[in-house]
Amino acid sequence: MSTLTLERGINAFKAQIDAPMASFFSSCVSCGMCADACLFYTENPEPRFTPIYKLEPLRRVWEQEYTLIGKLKAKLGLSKPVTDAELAEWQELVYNNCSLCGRCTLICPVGNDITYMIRRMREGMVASGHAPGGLIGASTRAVQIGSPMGVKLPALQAQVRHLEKSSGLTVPFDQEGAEYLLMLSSMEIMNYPEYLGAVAKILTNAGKTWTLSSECFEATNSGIQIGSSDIARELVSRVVAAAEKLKVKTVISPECGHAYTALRWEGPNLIGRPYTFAAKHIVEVLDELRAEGLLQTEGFEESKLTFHDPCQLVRRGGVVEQPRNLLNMVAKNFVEMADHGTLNWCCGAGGGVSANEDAEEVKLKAFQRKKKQLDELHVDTLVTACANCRIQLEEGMEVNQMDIPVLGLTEMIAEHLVERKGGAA
Amino acid sequence: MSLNDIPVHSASITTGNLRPVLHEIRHAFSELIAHGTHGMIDLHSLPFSPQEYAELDEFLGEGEIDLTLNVLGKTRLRESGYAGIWRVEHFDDNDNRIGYFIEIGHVPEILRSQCDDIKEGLAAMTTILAMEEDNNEDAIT
Amino acid sequence: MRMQSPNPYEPTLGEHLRSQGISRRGFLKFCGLLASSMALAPAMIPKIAAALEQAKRPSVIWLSFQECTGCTESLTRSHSPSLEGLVFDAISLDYHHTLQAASGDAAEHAREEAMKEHYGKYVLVVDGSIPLDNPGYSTIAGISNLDMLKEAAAGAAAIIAVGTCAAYGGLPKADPNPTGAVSVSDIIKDKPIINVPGCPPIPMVITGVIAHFLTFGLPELDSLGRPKAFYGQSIHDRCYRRPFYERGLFAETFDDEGAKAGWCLYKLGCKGPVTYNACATTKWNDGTSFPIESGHGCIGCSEPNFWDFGGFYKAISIPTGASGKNAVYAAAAGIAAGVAIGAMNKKSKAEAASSHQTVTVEELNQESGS
Amino acid sequence: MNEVDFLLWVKGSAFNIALFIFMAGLVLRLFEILSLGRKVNYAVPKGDPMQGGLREIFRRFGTDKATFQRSMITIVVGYVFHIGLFVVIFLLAAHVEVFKSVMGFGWPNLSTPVVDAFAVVTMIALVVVLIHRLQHPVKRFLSSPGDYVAWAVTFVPLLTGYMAYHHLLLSPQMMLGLHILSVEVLLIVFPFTKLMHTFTVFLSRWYNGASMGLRGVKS
Repeated sequence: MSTLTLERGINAFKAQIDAPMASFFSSCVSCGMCADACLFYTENPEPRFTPIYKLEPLRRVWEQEYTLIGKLKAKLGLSKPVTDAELAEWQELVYNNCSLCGRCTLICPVGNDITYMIRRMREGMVASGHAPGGLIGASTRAVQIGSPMGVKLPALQAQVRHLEKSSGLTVPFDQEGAEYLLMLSSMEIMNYPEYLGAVAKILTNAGKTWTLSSECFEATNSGIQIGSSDIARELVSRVVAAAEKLKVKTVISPECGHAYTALRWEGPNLIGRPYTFAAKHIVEVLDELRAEGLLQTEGFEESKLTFHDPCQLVRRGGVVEQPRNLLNMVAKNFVEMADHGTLNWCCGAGGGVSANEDAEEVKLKAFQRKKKQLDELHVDTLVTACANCRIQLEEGMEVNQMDIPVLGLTEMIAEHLVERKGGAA
Repeated sequence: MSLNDIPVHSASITTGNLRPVLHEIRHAFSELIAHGTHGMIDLHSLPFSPQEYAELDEFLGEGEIDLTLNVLGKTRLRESGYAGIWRVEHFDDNDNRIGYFIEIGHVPEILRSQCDDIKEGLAAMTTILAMEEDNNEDAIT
Repeated sequence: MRMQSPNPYEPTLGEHLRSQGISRRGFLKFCGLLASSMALAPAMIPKIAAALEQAKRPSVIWLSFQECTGCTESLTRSHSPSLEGLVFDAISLDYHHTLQAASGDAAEHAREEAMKEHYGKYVLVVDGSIPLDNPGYSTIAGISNLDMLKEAAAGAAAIIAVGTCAAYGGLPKADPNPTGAVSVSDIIKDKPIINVPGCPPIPMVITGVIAHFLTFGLPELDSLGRPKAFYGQSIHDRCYRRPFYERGLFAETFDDEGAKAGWCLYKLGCKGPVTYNACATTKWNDGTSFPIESGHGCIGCSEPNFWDFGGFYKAISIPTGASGKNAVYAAAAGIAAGVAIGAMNKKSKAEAASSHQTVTVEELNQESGS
Repeated sequence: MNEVDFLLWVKGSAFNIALFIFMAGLVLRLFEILSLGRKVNYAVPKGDPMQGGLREIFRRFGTDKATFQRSMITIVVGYVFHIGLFVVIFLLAAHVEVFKSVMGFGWPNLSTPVVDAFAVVTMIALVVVLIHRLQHPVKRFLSSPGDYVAWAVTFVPLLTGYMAYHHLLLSPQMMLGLHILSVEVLLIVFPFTKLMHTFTVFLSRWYNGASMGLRGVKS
């Protein structure tokens, strides 16, 4: 059986390097501003956690393989090839200390998309066998079981039965021709089952047809996090197959950041063709319903609350206004953090950090950034639209003995929903 | 047509050298009073615009004395409006100005009779007087 | 100028001038003007007077090689009795084949005699460059310039290289230098050489150098062998148009408004900023003006290689040679090399992509398990 | 070789060689970068990549307030020396003449003392930049010899140009020669060092902006 080797890793680097990356590496002037943009540096200020430095092995491969001067240097023995030991050393930087949040990409004065490069670099890290165990486990479960957390269909079915009984709603499975295919994340099934109820209530009330798929309910994609297109392709293909089999118009990505990136942006490129359906985040769908007048609310949250923007939604997804539109429907005392929207700071656990046991300590350090933001505001409630963020935020609050409940946006909207007459078709 | 007939347009400009020179003159002036030092400033080797030459002239003004010497071509000595400050202009045979100095002293150096000339004059006068007296004696006898 | 045969009693310069009917007052005027011409402070005038009074009239041998006689013209055209004339009168010019009355063998004889008589004491003045490619390019009385220079230099107290040709090679040395012309200092290494460059040099400067040599000996020289008193500052430094340069006001053509207003001529190729000479203060034509006053930029004639300085009408900062075309050729070469290296990169990347083996979870676990 | 020979050499063949390497290197490097290509993107765009690219090219000249406060020295001093370099390189009369001779067209110049003042400010800013680089833990850590080479080849032409103009240390001819030579060194190393960011910065911003535009991210 084949094994993962340094050679395969370097080969993956070579295959991944493209014109934008060559331009980015050529443009970097070592100004260090990306360090100040990165919470893994600001909360743990060791120079090696500077975002651009995390790419150093990839940069060297680029220089040695794709530049005249680099080839010359290598011939003259002025530069050394990247070693397996170096990649092993870099695993900590590329996985534990990067949540692919894209803040460095936004701040970089020369316009380098560092996040994009780290995502690409992980391809080589995986191929050379330098991916963290936690992500390997999650990927393995995702491929073999269908869920990174090992959630199987019966568990979901049990949830659904419980929900139907308690709410009187119908949760359809495998309904061909439905408008929406609702995808879930295992985190929601296990930690926040109320999400499914909230969406069921809103969609049904809006008179939309929707369905779950018994063949594929998992929207998260460990392949994206570990950085293996091969695994990511396998996982996203299942969603595409389910959606196309049921001939839905739209696939709804759950309240999860990277699932949106995987489904919305990487998916078509992984399968090498455009989808036959649209892919939207639940917040986008809710905002569309709001605009169409199919989503109306009553009453307001009394508490002072703020919204934590999931990085993949704002910086990597362009979903900034929608959650605010929704929040303003139900909150009178909504305040923004100093850095919000595209400038928001990551919770500290995205991009595979939450699934990476090696990053346990680091991610709590990184949470300090969010703590500082929250301490400035003195809010009663924190709302977000990503289950992964939500887990990290709750854990961080608990460790830091902060007493601020974290709510999902969809659930909050569902609580204030006004029943439409003749809504339930 | 002579050179002066050619119309020359020159924008009014300043080299910035005028002020320092005026201060240099004032300094030499005070040195003359304090220590009796004779001062001399060579204007020819300084880049001056025509306008600045005119401004300098205007600043110094005219005094009582305007002498012309006939020494290797003309030399013109003019006391300025300030007693003790002299303009000394040297000309060649074709009346081209070949030297321009400001002298600060009781009289310009060149006006003084030179010591060697005075000595030589004394010697000459002595000889002539002696010769005349010899002749007179010869006449008497 | 007087050609005179060696005299057993050598009068001092002061005595000589007085014998010419010049009073002490005249002498003082002369010294004042000399100080001004040597760019010395007026305070130096008494010292000059004292030194000149005591100086001996030196024997001067003037050799003319590959030259145009412009330097001699420059000197002799100055109106007499000018200061220059006075200084020139103060020397004993024993050989100058353009000016002397004697000709043929008699002239050469005078030279040989003066060299013998004043061996080790005479001043050798040279104008013109020396051809090295073929001695036949320039000869005097059948003697090559090179041989004559070497012979005359051997007994000289000092050499004054008058004009840019003698000082740096000048016009004969201009590209492609068909005669293999060189300067005096390229040949003579063991004698003090004072370069008095200019094409021609300012007459006042030639005599000023001679006067300095007579009064205070060898003047202080710059790195190009020129007396600092005359060549210490650039034309640009003493130019009356300098304020326009500072204000960034330049004539763009010889007939535009800027030119009429007397703006700086830098863009029209003025070499003033890199040319060292006394033109801006000493001026030409008996102090009438210097080229920039006439509306033409300095051509840099007192600098080595001024003929090859990239064109009289090109600003100094402009590179010589066809730069624009060069850039186009370079871009073409870049494209050719770029296409080649781009193809290599593409191939290399395609190979990497095709040799990619799909990563499986089995592999992942095997690796992490090991 | 006397100083005039030296000056003629730097203005003549040396300049031609340097310009050749610079131009050829520049084109070569751009080919090197662009030849690596980009994959077709099959994701349905939310916005216009072209618009996003153009927007980011300009937007990144500015920054948000918090980032500005965090990286104040880098940004302020960086701006000062970049503007200074622009003024000194492109607006000194002597330099305009060089561009005119190479490219065939020129543009108006600033007065010399103004450019001179910019040169002084730029040099001070560059020294501050260097000290900051040596003292700032991240910058020092990130800096490779190439970063210092890029600094040096930028600083030396400024210094020699300033000294030539003010007749400091050496004769102005020698200094002018050294100044032009230092610029030639700059030209030669330019395409192969970090200095290349002068051009690729727009490419990088465009690529990044295009990606943002595609995703509908408005910053």
